Amino acid sequence: MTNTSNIRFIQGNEACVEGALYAGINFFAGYPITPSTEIAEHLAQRLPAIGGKFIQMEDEIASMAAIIGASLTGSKVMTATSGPGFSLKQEALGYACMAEIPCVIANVQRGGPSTGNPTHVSQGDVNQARWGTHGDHSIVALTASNHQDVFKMTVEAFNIAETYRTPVVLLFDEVIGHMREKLEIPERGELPVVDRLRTSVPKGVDYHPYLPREDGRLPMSDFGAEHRYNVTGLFHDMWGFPNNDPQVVSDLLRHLVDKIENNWENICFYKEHWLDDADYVLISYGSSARSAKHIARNRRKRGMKIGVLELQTIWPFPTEIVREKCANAKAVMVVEMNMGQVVTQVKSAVDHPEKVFLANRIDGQLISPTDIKTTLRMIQGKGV
Amino acid sequence: MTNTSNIRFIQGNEACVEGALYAGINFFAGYPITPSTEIAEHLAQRLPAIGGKFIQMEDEIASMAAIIGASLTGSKVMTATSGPGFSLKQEALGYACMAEIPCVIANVQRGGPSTGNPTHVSQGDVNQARWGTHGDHSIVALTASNHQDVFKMTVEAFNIAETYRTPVVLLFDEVIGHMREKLEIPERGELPVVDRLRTSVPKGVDYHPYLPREDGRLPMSDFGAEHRYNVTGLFHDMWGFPNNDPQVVSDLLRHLVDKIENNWENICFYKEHWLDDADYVLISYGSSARSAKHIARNRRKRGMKIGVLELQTIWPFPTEIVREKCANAKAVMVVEMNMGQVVTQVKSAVDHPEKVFLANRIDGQLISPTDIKTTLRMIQGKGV
Amino acid sequence: METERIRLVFSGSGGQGVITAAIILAKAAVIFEGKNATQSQSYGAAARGGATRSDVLISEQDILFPKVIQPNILISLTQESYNKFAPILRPGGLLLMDNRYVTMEKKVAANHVALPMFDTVMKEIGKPIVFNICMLGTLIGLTELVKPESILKVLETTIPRDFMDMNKKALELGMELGASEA
Amino acid sequence: METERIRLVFSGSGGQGVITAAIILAKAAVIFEGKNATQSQSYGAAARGGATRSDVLISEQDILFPKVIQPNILISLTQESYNKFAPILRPGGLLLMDNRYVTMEKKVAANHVALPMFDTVMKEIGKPIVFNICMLGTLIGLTELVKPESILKVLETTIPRDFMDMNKKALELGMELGASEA
Amino acid sequence: MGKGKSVTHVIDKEWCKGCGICVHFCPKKVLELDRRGKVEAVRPEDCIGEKCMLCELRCPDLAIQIKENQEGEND
Amino acid sequence: MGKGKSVTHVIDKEWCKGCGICVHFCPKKVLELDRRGKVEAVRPEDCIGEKCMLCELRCPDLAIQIKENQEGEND
Amino acid sequence: MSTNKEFDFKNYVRGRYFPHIWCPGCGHGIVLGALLRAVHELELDKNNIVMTSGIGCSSRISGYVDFHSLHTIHGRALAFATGVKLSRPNLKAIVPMGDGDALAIGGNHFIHAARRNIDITAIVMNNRIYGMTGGQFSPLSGTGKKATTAPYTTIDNNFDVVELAKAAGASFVARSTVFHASESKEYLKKAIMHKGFSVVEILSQCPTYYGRKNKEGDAATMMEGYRKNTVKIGSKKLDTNPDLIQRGIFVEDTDRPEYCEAYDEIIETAMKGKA
Amino acid sequence: MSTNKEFDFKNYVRGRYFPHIWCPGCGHGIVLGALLRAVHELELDKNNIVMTSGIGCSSRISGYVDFHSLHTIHGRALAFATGVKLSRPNLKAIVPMGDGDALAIGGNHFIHAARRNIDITAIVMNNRIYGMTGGQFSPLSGTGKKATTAPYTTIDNNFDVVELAKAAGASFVARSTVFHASESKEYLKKAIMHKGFSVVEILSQCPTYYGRKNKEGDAATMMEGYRKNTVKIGSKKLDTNPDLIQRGIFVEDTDRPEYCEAYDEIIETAMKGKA
Ligand SMILES: Cc1ncc(C[n+]2csc(CCOP(=O)(O)OP(=O)(O)O)c2C)c(N)n1
Ligand SMILES: Cc1ncc(C[n+]2csc(CCOP(=O)(O)OP(=O)(O)O)c2C)c(N)n1
Ligand code: SF4
Ligand code: SF4
Ligand code: SF4
Ligand code: SF4
Ligand code: SF4
Ligand code: SF4
Ligand SMILES: [Mg+2]
Ligand SMILES: [Mg+2]
Repeated sequence: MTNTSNIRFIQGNEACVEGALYAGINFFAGYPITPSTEIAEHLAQRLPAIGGKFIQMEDEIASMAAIIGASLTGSKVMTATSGPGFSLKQEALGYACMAEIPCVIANVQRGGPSTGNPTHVSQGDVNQARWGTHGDHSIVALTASNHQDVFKMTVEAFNIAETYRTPVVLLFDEVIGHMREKLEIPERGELPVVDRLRTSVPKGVDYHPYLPREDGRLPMSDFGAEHRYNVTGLFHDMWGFPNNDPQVVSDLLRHLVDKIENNWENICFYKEHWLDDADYVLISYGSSARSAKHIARNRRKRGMKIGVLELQTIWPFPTEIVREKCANAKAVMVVEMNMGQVVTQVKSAVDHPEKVFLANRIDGQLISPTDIKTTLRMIQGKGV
Repeated sequence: MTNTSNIRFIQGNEACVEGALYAGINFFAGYPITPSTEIAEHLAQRLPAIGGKFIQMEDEIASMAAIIGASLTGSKVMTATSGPGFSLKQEALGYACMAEIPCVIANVQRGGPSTGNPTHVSQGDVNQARWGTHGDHSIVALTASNHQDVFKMTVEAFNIAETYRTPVVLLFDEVIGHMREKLEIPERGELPVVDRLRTSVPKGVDYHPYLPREDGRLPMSDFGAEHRYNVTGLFHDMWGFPNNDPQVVSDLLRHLVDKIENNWENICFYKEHWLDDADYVLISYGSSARSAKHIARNRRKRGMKIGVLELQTIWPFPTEIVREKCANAKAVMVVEMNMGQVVTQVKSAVDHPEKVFLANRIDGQLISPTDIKTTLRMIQGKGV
Repeated sequence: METERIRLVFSGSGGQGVITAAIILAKAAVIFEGKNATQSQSYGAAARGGATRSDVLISEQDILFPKVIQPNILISLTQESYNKFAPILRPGGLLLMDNRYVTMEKKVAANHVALPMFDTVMKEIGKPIVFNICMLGTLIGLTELVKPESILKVLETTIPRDFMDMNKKALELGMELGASEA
Repeated sequence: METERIRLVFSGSGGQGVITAAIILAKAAVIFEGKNATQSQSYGAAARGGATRSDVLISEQDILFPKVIQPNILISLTQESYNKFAPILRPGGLLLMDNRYVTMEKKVAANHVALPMFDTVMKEIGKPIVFNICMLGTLIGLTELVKPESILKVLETTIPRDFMDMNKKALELGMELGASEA
Repeated sequence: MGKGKSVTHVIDKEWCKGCGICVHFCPKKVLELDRRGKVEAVRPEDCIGEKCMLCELRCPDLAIQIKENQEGEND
Repeated sequence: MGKGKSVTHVIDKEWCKGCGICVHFCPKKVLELDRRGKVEAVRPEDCIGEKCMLCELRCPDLAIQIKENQEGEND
Repeated sequence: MSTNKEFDFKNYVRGRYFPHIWCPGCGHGIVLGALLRAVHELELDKNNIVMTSGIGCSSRISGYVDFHSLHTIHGRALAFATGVKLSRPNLKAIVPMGDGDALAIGGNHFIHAARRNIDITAIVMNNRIYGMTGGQFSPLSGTGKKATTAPYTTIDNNFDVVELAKAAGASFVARSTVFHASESKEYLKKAIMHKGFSVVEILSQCPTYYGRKNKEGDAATMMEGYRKNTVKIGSKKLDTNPDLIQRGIFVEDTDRPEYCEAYDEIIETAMKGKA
Repeated sequence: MSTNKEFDFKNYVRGRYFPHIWCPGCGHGIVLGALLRAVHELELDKNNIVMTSGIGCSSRISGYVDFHSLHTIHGRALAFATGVKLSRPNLKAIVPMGDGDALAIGGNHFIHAARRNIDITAIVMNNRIYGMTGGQFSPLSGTGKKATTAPYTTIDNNFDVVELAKAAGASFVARSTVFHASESKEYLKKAIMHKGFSVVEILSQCPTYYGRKNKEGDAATMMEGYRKNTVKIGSKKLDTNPDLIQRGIFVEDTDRPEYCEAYDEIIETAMKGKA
């Protein structure tokens, strides 16, 4: 019998909470919404017990605002929501991009558009995570297909947020959020935990909060500490003061995008399963990836050369990885629960978009191994 | 001297107002924001004079909500906003998609993300218009590069909204919105004006508000008329009552998308300038297209085979048109004021994405003919 | 598709604690027997009233697809849930019912076990609240899916000490019922 | 790039009505002379205080790019705007200034016209509000860009009847000033 | 009126969820839940009908309505 | 104190926007706008300084401050 | 009050969708009953009523009534209803809302609708909890309560809906409870007929979450609580127990101009060409 | 009140960004002056102050002060400040807002911050107009006013900020005007030192839009209006002219628990492992 002290049998939403605590969260603001609510509920219990703060705000906009405010005082912060709430957070999320505020936003996806299918699974917010707020910007979005990875990706979300001073979206889904399975909580030190860079500029010396270092990073100074500076959602100079000089504007915008896009390799998480000799490559993520892996494992047993590329970083989209892993495939099938959001990215990534197919489901039911098998047969010209 | 009675010298925002009035608007709700505010201001003046209603709501969310409510009573409705306000409207915009409510949303684009560069031009909300709300859906977005077209596209926006029972986004930009130039207001009858289909089901007979006809259209019945039915943002049955049966969910979602995508040809507006023999195809839209046309006209005079494909429908993206018009091009250059939003669509549309280039500007200044010329020289290998 | 995976569907109505029972079983398998298990349940607007369903998979292997399409064990504690879910039971599977709440309608090709779990609980303990634990006892009495000690260990970590005896008793009652039929 | 396009920049400070003047001119050209014209202006946080700028293009052809990069006519009614915009004037272009507000700093290769427009208005009419119309008069007196009647027609549609006389007078004063230098 | 057979309890057992509110508040103990947990008028003759109506007014499921049998209606 | 040379009007002409608020409200008519529309203390000797401070308190541009010349400071 | 036709719920609901989805004993159904009865007694034409709601258990009410019904998004019902009403002032606008819907996410629309004094009837179905999402505290829960997001009890003060509505400008404000179903109906009737923005707060139990979490017993017991803990405005019992909640009509002001009527005057002016 | 160091604006502002962008005669600058003076007289450490603002002319104030400053998005400043304050309760949180920012788009955050009684000082710089966007009416304009979106005059009633703040739960509520700059400063001092949510409404002229549109004259004339049209709370002048606006401290309640302090007790309970 294994040592059970680190083992939990919990929902994915709770695994996310465990990950956040491991990463050092100390402030959460949220507004309840299915199917993400359990994240708030567990943090309401857990945070005060470690001296952290939990607050239920009047809406999602206020929740997003509150975590940004708290982050500036030096807290590690997070909020959680689902579809309609994620739409409401978009304006403030763009603020976090512009003002470069580390924060984590979990979106446990449900069926949309609108109120949609609130208690059922979907992966329909992939493109919204990228483009939901107005204006050019870049964003990081991570996902996971099992609780161990939910935990790990949550830790990574905080790490990326703190490293690159950026909002990071955790794009989970209803199945992952609500299902219970095992989580083995890693020992301290087993996973890296990153804190934000803080400035070494001493008191009295000019601190430039918005002057990137050569590596693109910007050391921070907590509100309340000795450096007083301005934070704004307008384009701004190196002191954080509003400035719309064309050069300032374009430099800042490029910086905001480049700090993410140029670091894509450091942000890029994925898993591969039986890809080495795969003729058929399934690309999937989140709960869909479970079915993809299921069918691949199953077909492998019957000798089919099939493998799975499981994406954990969705944005920035791992174009290079996808191209490389699909280079030798006879066919590529994207397995997702929407009308084809990641498949569009895959098509532009690969050399032969005509070999890319979509196996999807949009009715609120988890896509099943059988669904994938059916599509696979059709691709192979075998009919249903 | 021309007959001057129909000629105006006005801002683009006012041209939009004239178009809306021509199309039969009788309800507007809004919240001021630069650079769209003049639309509200002029309608505040004009609507009551024709017995229509103007209301300044407490925020953009409420404005979007109010026009949806008004539309259900049979009014032709519109709201107008810019970046931050457009982000706030996303949740209710998704509701309009789901509940199939005719409405027009003008977004006069300014620099983003966040508060960004409020008084300066940008075209950074193109992808947001498509993906800003959560969940799968489809959307129509139109744009224009001069006031005559602002007028015309506004009329078309209402027509499409009423025809397909869908929100239509007018994606203008600060230069178009604020600049003054001539508008010649067409005579009544010169442009088509479409009213929504109303049901012919008589009183007492079952009316199914959400049962599409064979052509995908759904005749409406005004609130206050004899048919009482339910409208919801949840997936719903043909009476409009919530229903999450998998079949109902997937049928409705497909209907929402298909009614737009399958009708793309009827929704697709574009203009071509000197394309017949063009080796170089500039693709542009909005105020950028003015510069593209400027340089093309100029180069043509010097014998260069260059033409412009001016997009007026941005979403659904006119993939077929773009592929066709670029088929014989040596190089295609997308001219836009963002970090490359339409260019991505163009690359996936054409057969040779490697021949597609981007001429852009992201600093709040209108891209100039010189900027385009510079990129053109580089494409041609001539250096700057 | 694989046979080594045990696929259970627990069904009943809101207040009967079927979801809790499902979680306890799966948790016991995972934490105290080193197996893999997943538990999931249907949520929905009507879930408060209508039939509740919880899916449990138990396996030595990784469990990937966590939904049960064709259970090999179905537990139904209400007529409504029986009617709804009996048709999806895998031929040859086990169908455990409470004989107070469920009247079999047409015999499906399965091993039907209808036992007086509720009545036994009410007679011997008098508290409907442990009906679900008795049901769990019956289930493991019938199937030996997990050891009763594992269930008890789970209960110890989740239930106030004062209630342990009652739960233990319910579990034992169930096991006896189950064993009698096994 | 083309020469047939007349490219004007009107500049000054907030209260001086330079934007209004720019609009009137462009409107007159479009509505009453069948030409094409565009007018645009800079907006901005600091616009309320600092230098105001409005660009006007007039042409027989379609006007596409509506911003003026190198004006061939620059009007400056304040020192600040003069300092800021004089450098972008096209060599050989016309620079019209008010000689009360602007002191030339260094001579650029342009046709400089500094006239007492403000003082004339104050002396003859006494209302600073028509300073901009006087400036327009001066401009068309100098350049004959549009006919004075066209300006008057625009004014008739936008200005309360009571004020027409004053405006007309200001226009005429300006035209005289302009003609004297033309 | 308001006493004896002149009152009918129109009960929709499909709609009744057996919450017991009507039973609890009935001043005349007219109502009870049946084996399936649905309401039943077990002592309809004690019902005071229009003078009371509490069950109808407080039933959250619109499952019970009191109909006065208006015998003298056509007099 | 509060009379005569003991008061200095520290004026930042860069910051002053010539709104005229201080001029309007100065009880002693100490202030006026100059030709460029910037404030000036034309009758500083009439200023009653700390007893008043209205100009400083009401200047929206933080452009004027009243400094008492504390002559007896080191006594 | 008597009407020609005898009252029958079934004439006012969409029977197809019954039994409804509310839990056994949920107070929201009693509000539904009171409302339908009010509409019946007022002899309103069903074609002239638009019921607009947001999201929440309470908001599902709009699907059940046989009026024009608009089930919108969380918190924004009053904004949608404002569009309906201003566009067609002849329609009666009724907006039932949960406490969270009306006063958490929807608080701004609530105070602004009140400020405008637009002729809409807002019904706050106050169960002091977010029912639909499973029992989180709301801005009306008050301090010292248990909720899934307040495992250590709440520290958030509650709004007083009546005070807030008054301060914001509502011209009719009343409060009752589902225990007082008849009284609720009477207030609803007055509210619906009132010209201007009217608010009726009705305390309504959520036995499933609020009741269970706070050990308040079953539905009937919770309703007994409404009897015990509320009094008519100004009751003498308040002297000894000031914590009692007052029921009654707090504001009924018929002098304040209604928004749509005021707008009609704007139209008149505008049509004369004056700006 | 006297302090050790002599007051000098320049010690409290970011001189680099002066002259500021406000129009000549804009009242917002006077609020800035009063606030800086209040901070000076309270001898607060600049490192302990976080000023959070939204978007609007008024909101640009945060860029000018030499405190920690957070210039956020329109209407949401109080929500950002709630995060700042709850995360670091030792910091003083000051939130200046325009009337539109605070009470149009931001109305919900305003009433909720008040409800929680969180220790933030909200300053409503009320010019009765949207200045930054060029003169649209606001929820504080009141009826019969001209604005770019009300060419035929407004029909929207205005909120009474004091009443709304009171009803929502603010524990300190005061009102003054920029004419009364010294009084404003005194109220600001009290508000900043008050433990709990404090609101100071300061009437502040916008000569550029509100003044011009409504023919109220130049800045000084508008300020004369504040003298003429306001009185101290309960002044006898109200008997003859009840439309006079009252100035003063309307609420000062030090008994109500402050949010962050209440939260500390939750932490204590939780750390003992009780849920
Ligand atoms: C934008 C958004 N945020 C959150 C939710 C989730 N949600 C649905 S109903 C609800 C609250 C329900 O509480 P209340 O309004 O009091 O109604 P009740 O269910 O108690 O009747 C919440 C938070 C949502 N649907 N949309
Ligand atoms: C979401 C959003 N909506 C609208 C705006 C445009 N906007 C900026 S400031 C403002 C109102 C300004 O008025 P007020 O808050 O009273 O401040 P003032 O400028 O009068 O000081 C508006 C509507 C915006 N920036 N963001
Ligand atoms: S109140 Fe209604 S639902 Fe409840 S038991 Fe009585 S009839 Fe049934
Ligand atoms: S009407 Fe009154 S007495 Fe009759 S059954 Fe109903 S509650 Fe009982
Ligand atoms: S109040 Fe200030 S800005 Fe105005 S004139 Fe006086 S010093 Fe200048
Ligand atoms: S302190 Fe008083 S008297 Fe002196 S200049 Fe200022 S306003 Fe005038
Ligand atoms: S959860 Fe509460 S509010 Fe919702 S239906 Fe059940 S009892 Fe009613
Ligand atoms: S527009 Fe009004 S509020 Fe804005 S700076 Fe100018 S005077 Fe002040
Ligand atoms: Mg509630
Ligand atoms: Mg304002």
